[in-house]
Amino acid sequence: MTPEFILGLGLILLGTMSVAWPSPKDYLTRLINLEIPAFGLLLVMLSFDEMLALLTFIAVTTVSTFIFVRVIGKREAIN
Amino acid sequence: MIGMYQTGLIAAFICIIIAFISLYQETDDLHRLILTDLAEIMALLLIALVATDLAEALILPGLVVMIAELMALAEIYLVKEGIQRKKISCPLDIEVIQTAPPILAGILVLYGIILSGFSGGAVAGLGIIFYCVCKGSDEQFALIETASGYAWVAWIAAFFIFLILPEQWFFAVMIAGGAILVKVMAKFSLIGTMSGDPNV
Amino acid sequence: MIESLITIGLTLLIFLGAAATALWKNPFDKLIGLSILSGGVIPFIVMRGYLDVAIIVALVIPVSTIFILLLLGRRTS
Amino acid sequence: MLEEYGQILIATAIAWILFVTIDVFWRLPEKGGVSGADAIGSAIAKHGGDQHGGWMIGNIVSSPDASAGTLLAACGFFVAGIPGGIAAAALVYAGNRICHDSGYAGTSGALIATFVIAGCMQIGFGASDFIVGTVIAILTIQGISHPHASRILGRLWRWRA
Amino acid sequence: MESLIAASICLIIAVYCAIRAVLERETLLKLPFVNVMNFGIAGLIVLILPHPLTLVAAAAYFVGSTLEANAIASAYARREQP
Repeated sequence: MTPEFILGLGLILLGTMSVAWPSPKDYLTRLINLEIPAFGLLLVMLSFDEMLALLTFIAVTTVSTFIFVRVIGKREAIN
Repeated sequence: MIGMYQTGLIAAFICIIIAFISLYQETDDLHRLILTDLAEIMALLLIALVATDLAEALILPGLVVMIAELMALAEIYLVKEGIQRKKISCPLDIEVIQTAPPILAGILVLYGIILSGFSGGAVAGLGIIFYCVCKGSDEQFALIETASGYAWVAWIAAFFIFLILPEQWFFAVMIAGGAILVKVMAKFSLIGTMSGDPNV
Repeated sequence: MIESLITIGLTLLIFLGAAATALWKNPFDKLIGLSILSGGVIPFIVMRGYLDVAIIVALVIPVSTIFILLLLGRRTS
Repeated sequence: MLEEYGQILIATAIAWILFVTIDVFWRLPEKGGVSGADAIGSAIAKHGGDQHGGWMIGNIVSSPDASAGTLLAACGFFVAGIPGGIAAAALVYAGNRICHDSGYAGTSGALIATFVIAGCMQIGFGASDFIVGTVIAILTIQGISHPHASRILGRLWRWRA
Repeated sequence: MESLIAASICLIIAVYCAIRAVLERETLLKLPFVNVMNFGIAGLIVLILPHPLTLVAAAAYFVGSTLEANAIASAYARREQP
């Protein structure tokens, strides 16, 4: 029970709730809130010393953020 | 006394239930796509709770499947809505976007080459995406595809070295790691060049 | 004793950033909340001794922020 | 123990004088360097502060300047002695190039701070005192009250110009 | 031990400025408080693990967060005025 593990689980719980029911319900709010459970998973991986997985996870999360940005940009260009 | 694994499992199940309730209530397709990414994070959490080297070996294929699935679903969504050829312009003209990309992308690519393998390819590819997005996309698909093809040949050659000359294993590992690096980097940089242009 | 004080302070920082990110409504404010959150996370990586990972994480987080700002600049102008 | 806190206070004063002098010497309060710094200066001026001091606060926020140079030089001195200070100057120059700045203030601040800290080490100060001192000094400029701090900086700028 | 006292002073300043940044109303005036928090965290990183590579980590964190603040401020200044 390291402090990183408990903190990570708390962040994942809080982030899941804030992604599931965002306050202004649009795409951008959900996209920014999605970073909170990503940080929580980072802390959980850190508490188990899975470093290679952590590096790859950070890079892949940023790439997926860019994919969402592209899709949302094309979606909002028609309105 | 509840152990670490049980605590994590309980929290993960609570999160999975919340995610699927909100996925069930949602009707808009793009919102569903974002919630799919949340479900992916929950799946990775379940794998990470195993907490050995096995978990690390299982997370890397999970990440590959995650990014491939996300790209495919995004393309399907764009085709279904009929907005695939929509041109998005990028009028964000802050000063930082002119000066940051060369140095930052250089550091990321250098670190990725030192790291090698799939992780290094992801980090270096992220650097190339950042450079291409901020500088505008130059169409160099032929060059990228050629590099990817040679990387594939090098990978196959490394496996032949493994089979035929097993005492040269270190050389073969180096070739295979470099080839995977180039392949992942090429695939990721294709994402960066397809941001604005209508004919991808 | 002082080590546990540092852990408590970083915990406070992380939950302040997470709550601010989840509750504020303006997108720029939410990005500032993410900045506070990452400031709490990186010392944990350093305390475990993984300095190279900390360098890369600290350099990748602004890239993610700039990607989101690309969308914000496009939307509001 | 009391002597320790006295050392931290003296280090705070030295760091404050050092980086404010270098920043004012390199004309940071003259104008906002990037548009973000300009906007921060205008916002501070609208809330009852001074325009030139607001621009200097904006420049400190949006690019590593002499205060960051002082902090990183103290850090480099703490881990590796004088070569650490030189390496910190190089890192600050790279950071300045990233953030669209010319980089005179940060680099010269780091180099001068390295030699000042090396001199103060001879009379009994520690490098960790200077790290804490720089953090407290930057707190007094942009962490307590923006209007008062910008008025003090604006008075210094008018005295120099 | 001595450096841990200094580290806790840095951390207390960082937490204080984070609280001030959360309580501040206007977006542009939050950024100086966040900047003080970055100074405190960079000092804390060096003080809790003295090693030559730590200097690079602290510089990377500081430059990265400064870049982030610069981008946010510039994009906020260029947005459409309501």
